[in-house]
Amino acid sequence: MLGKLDWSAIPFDQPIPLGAALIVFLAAVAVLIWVTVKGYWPYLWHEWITSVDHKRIGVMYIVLAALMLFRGFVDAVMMRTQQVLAIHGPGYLPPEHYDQVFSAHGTIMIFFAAMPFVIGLMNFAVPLQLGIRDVAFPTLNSVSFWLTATGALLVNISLVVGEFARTGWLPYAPLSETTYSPGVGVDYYLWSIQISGVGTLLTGVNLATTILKMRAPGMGYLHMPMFCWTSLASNLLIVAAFPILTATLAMLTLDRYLGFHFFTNEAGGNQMMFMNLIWAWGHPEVYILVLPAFGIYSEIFSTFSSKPLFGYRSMVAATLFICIVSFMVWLHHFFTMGAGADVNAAFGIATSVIAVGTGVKIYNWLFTMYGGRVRFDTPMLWSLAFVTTFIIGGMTGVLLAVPPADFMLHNSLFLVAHFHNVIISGVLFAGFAGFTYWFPKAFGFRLHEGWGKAAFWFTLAGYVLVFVPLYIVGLLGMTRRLQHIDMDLWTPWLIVAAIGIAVMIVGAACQVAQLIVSIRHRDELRDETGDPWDGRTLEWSTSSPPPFFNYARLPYVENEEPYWTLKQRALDGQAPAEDEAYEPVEMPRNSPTGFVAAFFATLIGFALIWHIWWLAIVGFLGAYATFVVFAWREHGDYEIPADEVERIDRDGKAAQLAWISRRERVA
Amino acid sequence: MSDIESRIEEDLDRRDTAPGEESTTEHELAGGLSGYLLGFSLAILLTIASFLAAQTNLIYQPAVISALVVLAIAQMGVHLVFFLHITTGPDNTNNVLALAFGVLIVALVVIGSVWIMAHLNLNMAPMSAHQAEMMP
Amino acid sequence: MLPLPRHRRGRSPLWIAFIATLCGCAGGVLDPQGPIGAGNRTILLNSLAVMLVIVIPTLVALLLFAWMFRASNRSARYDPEFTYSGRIELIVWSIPTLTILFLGGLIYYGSYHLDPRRPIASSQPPLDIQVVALDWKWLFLYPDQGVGTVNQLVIPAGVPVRFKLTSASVMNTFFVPQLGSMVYVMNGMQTELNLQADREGEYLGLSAHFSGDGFSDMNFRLRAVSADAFTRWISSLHGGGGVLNANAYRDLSRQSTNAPPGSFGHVQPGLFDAIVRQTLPPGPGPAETAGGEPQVSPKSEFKAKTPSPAQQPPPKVGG
Amino acid sequence: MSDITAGSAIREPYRHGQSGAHGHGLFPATGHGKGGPASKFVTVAYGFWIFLLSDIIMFSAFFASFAVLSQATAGGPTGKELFELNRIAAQTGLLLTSSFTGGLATLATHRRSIAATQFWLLVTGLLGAAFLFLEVQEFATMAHENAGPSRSAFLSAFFALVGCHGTHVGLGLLWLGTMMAQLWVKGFRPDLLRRLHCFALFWHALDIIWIAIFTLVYLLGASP
Ligand code: HEA
Ligand code: HEA
Ligand code: CUA
Ligand SMILES: [Cu+2]
Repeated sequence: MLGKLDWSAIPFDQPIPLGAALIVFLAAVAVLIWVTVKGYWPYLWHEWITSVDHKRIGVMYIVLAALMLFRGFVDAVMMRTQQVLAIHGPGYLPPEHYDQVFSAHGTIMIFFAAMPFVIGLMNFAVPLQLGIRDVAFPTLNSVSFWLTATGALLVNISLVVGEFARTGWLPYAPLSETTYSPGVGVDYYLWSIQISGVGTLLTGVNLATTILKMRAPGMGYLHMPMFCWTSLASNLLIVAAFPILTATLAMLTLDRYLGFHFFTNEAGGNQMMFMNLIWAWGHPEVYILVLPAFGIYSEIFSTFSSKPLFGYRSMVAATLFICIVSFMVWLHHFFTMGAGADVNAAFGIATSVIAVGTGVKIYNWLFTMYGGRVRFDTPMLWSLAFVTTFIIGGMTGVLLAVPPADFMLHNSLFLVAHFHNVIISGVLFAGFAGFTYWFPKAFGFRLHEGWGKAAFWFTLAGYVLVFVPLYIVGLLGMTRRLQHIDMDLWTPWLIVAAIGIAVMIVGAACQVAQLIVSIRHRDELRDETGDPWDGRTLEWSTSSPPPFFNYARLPYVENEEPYWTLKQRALDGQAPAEDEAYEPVEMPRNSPTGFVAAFFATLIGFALIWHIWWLAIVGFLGAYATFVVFAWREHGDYEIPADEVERIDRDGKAAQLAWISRRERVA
Repeated sequence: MSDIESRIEEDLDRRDTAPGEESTTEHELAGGLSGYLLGFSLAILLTIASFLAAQTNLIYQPAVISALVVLAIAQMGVHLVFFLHITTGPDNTNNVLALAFGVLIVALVVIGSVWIMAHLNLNMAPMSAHQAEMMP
Repeated sequence: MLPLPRHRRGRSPLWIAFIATLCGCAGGVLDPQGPIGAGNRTILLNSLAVMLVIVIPTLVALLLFAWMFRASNRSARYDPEFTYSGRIELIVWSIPTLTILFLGGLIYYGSYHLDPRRPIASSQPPLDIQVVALDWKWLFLYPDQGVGTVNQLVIPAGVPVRFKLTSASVMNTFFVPQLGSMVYVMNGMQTELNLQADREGEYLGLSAHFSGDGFSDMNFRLRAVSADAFTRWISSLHGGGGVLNANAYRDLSRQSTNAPPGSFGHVQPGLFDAIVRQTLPPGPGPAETAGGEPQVSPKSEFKAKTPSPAQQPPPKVGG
Repeated sequence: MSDITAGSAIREPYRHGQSGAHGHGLFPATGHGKGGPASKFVTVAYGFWIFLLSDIIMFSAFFASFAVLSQATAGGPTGKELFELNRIAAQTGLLLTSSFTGGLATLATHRRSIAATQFWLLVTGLLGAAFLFLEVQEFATMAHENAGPSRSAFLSAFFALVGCHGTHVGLGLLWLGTMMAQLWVKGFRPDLLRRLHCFALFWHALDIIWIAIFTLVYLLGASP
C-alpha cells in the first residue's frame, strides 16, 4: 500500500536532523495557522497562488529563493563548523549526515536558491523593461513556478521522511546507483530535480519567446535593455541545456528503477558517460545563472553612474559569445579522467576563451563609470564588490582551465573557493543587488539603506574570510567533501574560515533586519515617483507598484533608454504627450492550473520516491485532468474597459507626473 | 475571437510567419496539398533509398554509413521544408535562427560526447587477454 | 592519523621557499617533490603571473574610476556622451585575447608534456605499481615483486613509477599532492599515471573524489625511500604472512572504514587484470554490510574507526 | 549607443495604444522587427517551436548515449541479431503516412471543415496507434528473448532511445484524442486552432526523430 514507506523512514534516533525538521515543520504550521486566523486565505488564493501576473510570480520566485537561501546557508554553517570541530575528531555530524548536508547544500543553492532568484528577477523585470503587459504564456509561467516549488518541497520533505542523497550535488554514477546508494536519497534528488527541471525548461521557453516575439513597438533588437539581452541568452541556454539534464537523470532513473545499465559497473554500463552528459548540462548551467546577473549589473552600473552603458553593442556581442562558447567547454570538469592530451588541450583552450567575453564585459562596466557620476547606493556597492571579487574568481577559474594545473587542484578546496568566488559574487550579489534595485518598483517603497549597507559589509567581509582560506588549504592539498580532518597543516585556515562564517551570519541577520525595518517604516521609505534611482529603462516609467497591466498604452521605443529620453524631453520643455484616448486592455485570467498541477506533481514525485505506484497513477490522472480542464475553459482573457484603465493609470501617474514637472522646474 | 478575426490575424502576420505556417504565397513549392504530396513522395523515395542502401550490395559496404547519413539529412530537410514549412524566406528568419541554434547544440553534444568518449575508452580499455600475455 | 609530512625544501629556489613559508603551503601542491609536480606548479605559477599582469591593473582602474567619478566629486568631468570608443573596444577585446593566446600555448604544450600517461624520462627503468581503490581503502600491488599493501605506498626515490590504476567499486581519484598530477580510477577501466619522487620523504596521499561515507579516511602514506631501503622493505614483506588471492580479495573488497596500513607477502598473479576485466566482481557496496536490506534512512550503525576483524586486511605491517 | 539628443521630434514616447490581445499596433506585428508584440498565434507557435527544439536536444542526449554504448553488448545479443527490418519498414511507412495525413488535417483546418479535420485527425491517430502497436510488439518479443533493457548497456540505450520516441508518440495520441473531443464539443476556437497547429508541428518533428532512429539505430545497427 505505501511502498517502501514505513515508520523507520523517520529518523527518531537522530536528534539533530529530527529537531531541525521539527522546528521547520512547526514554523510552517505556525505560519499556516496565522494565515488562517487572520483570514488571509482568500487574499492569498486570489492575489498570489492563482495569479498569472508576471510580477507576482516573480515575487513568489524570490520569496522561494530567499527561503531556500536560508536553508542552504544553514547547511553551509553546518559544514564549516563541522570541519573545525572534526579536526582529529568525529565532529558532530557523522558521515552519513555530513554527506547529505553538502549534497543538499549544493542542490538547494543551485536549483532552488540561485535559479529561482534569477528567474524571479527576470520574470519581474523583463516584461516591464520590454514595455509589455505580461510574458508570452502567463498560465504556463504559473505552472513553472509551482513546479519549482514542488521540487523545493520534496527536497525539504527528505529532511523528515527518509533521507537526501549522499552523493554530492551531481549524483555521480556508480555511487548513485542502487548498489552503492540503496536508500531513497538519490530518488529524492532525481524526482525533485526532474520536476523542477520541467518548470525551468518551460520558463526558458516562455521567456525566450517573450523576448523574441513580444517587445514594445519600436524596440528592435538593438534597443533592448542589456538585462533583456542577457536574459535572452540565459533562457536560450536553459532551453538548450536543461533537456540534457532531463535525459541524463532519466537514464539514471531507469538504472535505478528498471534495472537498466547506462552507468552501472555491470553489463557494459559506462560511468564516464554520466559525467560527460551531466557536465554538458552543468557547465552551461553556471552561465545560465551568471548571464542574467551580468545584465543586472549592467543596468545598475549605468543607472548609478548616470550614464548609458558603455559599448552596448560590444556587450551584446560578448553575451552571445559567452552563450555559444559555454557549450564547448564542459570537459574541463573532468580533465583528470584521462581523455588524453588532444581532448584536454582543446577543451582547456576553449574554456579560457570565455575569459575574453567576460573580460570585455568587465571593461565596459569600468568605462561606464568613467565620466559618470557614481552614486554608492546599496545596489552599486554590491556591484562594485562583484566586479572586484569576480575578477579574482574568474582568474582562478582560468587557472583551473589549464589542464596541468587542474591535475593538482581538481576537487580541491581551491576549486570550491573558485566557484563560490564566482557564484557568490556573480549570482548571489546580483540577486541582492537586483532585489534592492527593483524592490521599490515591486512594492512602492525602498529598502532601508543603513541596514542594507551593514548587510553588505558583513557579507562581503565574511565571504572573503571564508573563501580566501579555502584557496590556501586547497593549495595545501585539501580535497572537498571531507567529513573530518587529520592534517594539522590545514587547521589554522579552517579556523579562519569558521570565523568568516560567523561574520556571514551577522550579514544574513542584517539582511533580514533590513527587510523587517523597511516594512515597518514603509511610509517614510515610500517612493511616489516610480523612479527612485533616476532610472533609464522603461520599467521606471510606470508607477510603483505598477498596475497589473503594467502600461496603459504600450510605449513607443526608439533607443535603449526610452525612459531617460522621455525625462530629457521633459527637461527640454516638451511635456509628455497628452493622451490619445485610452483603449480597453485585455489581460489573462487568473488560474489555479499551476497550483493544482503542482499538487499532483508533488503526489507523483513522492509516490515514485517511495514506490507507491497507485498514488503515482492517481497523480498522473489528476495532472492530465487539470490540463484538460484548463484547455476546456471558455475564456482565457478578460477585458478591462477603457475608463477603468484610464482611472488606474491616472491615479498611478499623478504623483509621477508631478515629480517630472518638478524636475522640469528645477532644471 | 471570431473566425473571421482569426483569419484577419493570419493575414496581418504576413511579415512574421509562425513556424509551421504555410507560406503565404500558396503557389510556392511547399504550399498547399501539392506541397504535402510532393513532400510525402520525396520522403518515401528517400526512405526506400535508405533501406536499399543498407540491405543490398549496391553501395560499397564501408561507405554505407555515409550514404545513410546523407539520405537521413536529406529526408529531414524534406520534412522541414514541406511539412514544417521552415523555409529561408525573410518572414522565417526567427524560426530558422532558432533551428540553427538547436542544430548547433545537437551537433556539439553528440559529436563532442562521441569524441570525448572515444578517447576515454581508447585510453582506458582494459588490456585484452592477448595484450596481457605479451607483457613481460 | 597521518604524521605531518616532513618539510623538505631541498633545492627549490629561495623565492619559492619564501612564498611557501609566507602562506604556509609547505606540504601542498606548491611544494612539489618530483618532476611532475614541479612541472605542474611551474605552469600554474606562469599562468597566474600572466593573468595578474592584466588583472591587477584592471582592479586598480576599477576602484580608481569608481572613486574618481563619485557623484560627490564635483571636480570630475561628467561626460554622459562617452558611451562608445572604437579604440577602447579594440583594446578591450584584444588584450584578453592576446593573454589567452599565450595561455593557450601554455595549455597546449602543458597538456602534452604533462599528460599523465607520458613516461618520465629517466636513466632508471620505471617501477610498476598497480593501484586498486576499494571501499574505502587503497590497495597497492607490486606486480614484479609479487607483494601488495593496503593504505601505504613505498617507492624508491629518484625512480620513475608507472602506475596502472583501477577501482573495485565507485569512482575515486588517486592523488599525492606533493608529487603532482592526480587521475581518476574507475571500475572496469584502467588509467595510467607516471610520477616520481625526487627526494626521500613521507607524503600524504588521498582520494580526491568523493566515494561515499568512508571517504574521509581514504588516505594513505607514501614513503619515498632509498633504493636499498626499498629492496629491504620488499624482502621484509616477502617474509611476512598474508596471501592475497581471490578469496582474500573478496573479503577486502567489502566496505570498511579507516583501514590501518597492512601488507601481503604474496599476491596472486593477474589479480589486477582480473579486477579490471571484472572477472572479479566489483565491490558489493553497502548491501551486504547492512544485512542486505536496502536502507531508506541512514542509520547510525555506521561505526567510524572500528572495522570488524573480518573486514580488516591481514594485520602484518611491514617496514 | 544611445541617441539622447537624436530624433527627439520624431515620436513621443506614449504614442501607441494597443487594443486587445491581438497585438497589433499601427505596424503589422513582426516580433523580429519593431512592430510590437506578435500575435498570439505567432507567439504560441514560436514558443512551441522552441520547445520542440529543446525536445530534439533531449533526444540528442539519448542518441549520444546510444552511440557510445552501441558496442557494449556485454556478451548479449547485438542489433544485427535482434532487429527485423521488415517491421521497421512498416513502422516507417505508417509514421510517414500519418505525417502526411496530419498535413491533410491541417489543410482541412485551413478550410475550417470540421468533418474533414476530424476525419484526417482520426486517420493520423490510427496510423500512429498502429505504429505504436508494432513497436510494443517488438519490445515484447525482445524482452521475451531475454534481450530486455537490463541485458546490456547497449540494450538499455536502445530501449531508452526508441522507447522515448514511442512515449512521445503515445503522448501525442493522448493529446490528439483530447483535441478531437474538444473540436467535437466546441468547434474551431482560436485556442484550439493554435493547439492543432502545435500538434502538427509536434507530429512532424517526431517523424524527423524517427528518421534519425531508423537510420542510426536500425539500418546501421543491422548492417554488417
Ligand atoms: C549558488 C550556489 C551556492 C551558493 C550561493 C553557496 C553559498 C555558500 N556555500 Fe556553497 N556550495 C555550492 C553552491 C553554493 N554555495 C555547491 C554547488 C557546492 C558543492 C556541493 C557538493 O560538494 O556536492 C557547495 C559546497 C560548499 C561547501 C563544501 C565544501 C566541501 O566540499 O568541503 C562549503 C563549505 O564550507 C560551502 C560553503 C558555502 C558558504 C559559506 C556559502 C555562503 O556564501 C552562503 C552565504 C549566504 C548568505 C549570505 C545568504 C544569507 C541571506 C539570507 C538567508 C536572507 C536572504 C534574504 C533576502 C533576500 C531578503 N559550500
Ligand atoms: C556562476 C558560476 C560560475 C562561473 C561564472 C564560472 C566561471 C568560470 N569557471 Fe567555473 N565552476 C563553477 C561555477 C562557475 N564558474 C562551479 C559551480 C564549478 C564546480 C562544480 C563542481 O565541481 O561541483 C566550477 C568549476 C570550474 C572548473 C573545473 C575545475 C575542476 O573541477 O577541476 C573549471 C576549469 O576549467 C572552471 C573554469 C571557469 C572559467 C574559466 C570561468 C570563466 O568564465 C571566468 C571568466 C572571468 C574572468 C577571467 C575574470 C574577468 C576577466 C578579465 C578581467 C579579463 C582578463 C582576464 C584574462 C584574460 C584571464 N570552473
Ligand atoms: Cu605558497 Cu601558498
Ligand atoms: Cu564549467
